[in-house]
Amino acid sequence: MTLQVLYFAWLRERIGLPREEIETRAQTVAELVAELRTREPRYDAAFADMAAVRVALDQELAGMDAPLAGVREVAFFPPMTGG
Amino acid sequence: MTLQVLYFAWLRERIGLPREEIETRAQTVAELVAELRTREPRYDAAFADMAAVRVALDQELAGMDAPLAGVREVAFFPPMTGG
Amino acid sequence: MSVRVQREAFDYGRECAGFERAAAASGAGAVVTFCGIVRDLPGGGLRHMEIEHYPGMTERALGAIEAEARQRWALDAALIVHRYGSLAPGETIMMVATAAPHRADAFDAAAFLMDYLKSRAPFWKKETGPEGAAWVAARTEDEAALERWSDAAARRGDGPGGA
Amino acid sequence: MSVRVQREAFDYGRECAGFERAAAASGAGAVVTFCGIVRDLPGGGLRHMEIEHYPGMTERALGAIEAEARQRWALDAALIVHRYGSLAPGETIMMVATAAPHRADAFDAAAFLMDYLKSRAPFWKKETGPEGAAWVAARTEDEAALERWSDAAARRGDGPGGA
Repeated sequence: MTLQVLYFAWLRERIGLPREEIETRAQTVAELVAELRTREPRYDAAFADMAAVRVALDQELAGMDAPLAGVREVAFFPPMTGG
Repeated sequence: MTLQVLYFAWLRERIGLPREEIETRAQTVAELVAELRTREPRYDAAFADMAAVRVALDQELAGMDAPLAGVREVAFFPPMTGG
Repeated sequence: MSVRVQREAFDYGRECAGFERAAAASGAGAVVTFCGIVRDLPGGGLRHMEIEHYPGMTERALGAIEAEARQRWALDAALIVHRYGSLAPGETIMMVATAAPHRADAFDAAAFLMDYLKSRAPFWKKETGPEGAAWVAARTEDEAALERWSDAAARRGDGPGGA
Repeated sequence: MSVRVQREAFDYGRECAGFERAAAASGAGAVVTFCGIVRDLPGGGLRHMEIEHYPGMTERALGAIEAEARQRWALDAALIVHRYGSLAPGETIMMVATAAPHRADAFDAAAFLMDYLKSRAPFWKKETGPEGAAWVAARTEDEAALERWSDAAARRGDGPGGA
């Protein structure tokens, strides 16, 4: 499965890029995060505190245990601060 | 005691004038109202339903049992509808 | 902090612009404005609305309501403008504006100003339509709206929010 | 009903004016507007605030929040404008506006839009000051503010008020 993975705010800064294409067999967001953390220290650092990370699947907010089947775009970001 | 007595909205219309000077010995608003009602039918009609009448003494909202000592201006009007 | 009672029409957009610029200059982070507009009668045909007021008491009452709002909330600025005289359907009757560091204070203070102004400021409205003229009756909801500021006010003021 | 996400500055006063005129034409009796302004740092010296967003999701999220507000309250109109990019202290970040027959709906809907927009629309703020740049942390108050719309919302919506 090929995913477009996006990073925003300090997640983007820590990982060092705004988006990338990722080939994965992860079944859930949590599995994808675990896989990313094994890649390089910058990913491990970015996802060290998951209480401070939010995720959207195809531009809808989701939980960390949400399944990735059929998803094309995954975005990770800190809690939002609009307004 | 000489009072300036003001009427607003439908009280003004029923009584037929916006203000008048009244010489009275009434001790309270309620006594003043009772006195006015004995004057003429238009006063009696205007004050027939006291649940629909509000009073201000020297431009501050007051109760019907408020004393008139020291008061110069008494205003009668229906519930307010600002905004 | 400002209260105006006037016969003349005013420009709501221009008032909002001026209020926001002054609020920004004083360090506010949140501005709330409200305006009331003359609505047509349910069946249509409103010719005009006449707003009577009590000169002298009106300014005192609005000033006291505004002072109370400033005491309850941390406001950078507040404004009340209210018209009297004859207004056509669609005309702006009045407005309030509040500015505060955070949004909860600005929202609560504006709602408070409106609730008090509705039932405690000496204005009376008379509508003239196809069936003649009639005084607008006070709404029991408006009187009830005041109650939420009695003891719940402190809780809400300290409650959630922030601009 | 309108949502705009833009880099360019907008004129709050002019938006208020246009919104109110359209609301009056559609028979609204009450208009509430809110705007957020870039505040300086507590110690001063804010150089600029950078607002990052998630193009595509931002519009969807704001559209969904506005649709939810329209479902909960009897609104004649609603508007959300939100900027992104670099803003100076005192600049207007965003605004919401609501119009309804009565004031309680306009006030509640505007507060609801703000509460949801704060914590559910994908914007992130970064402040650059004398000590460098730092991401603005989410406020626990803002998350808590959402709760009041869960079951209390129905009560408040049917509660006191009326323009």
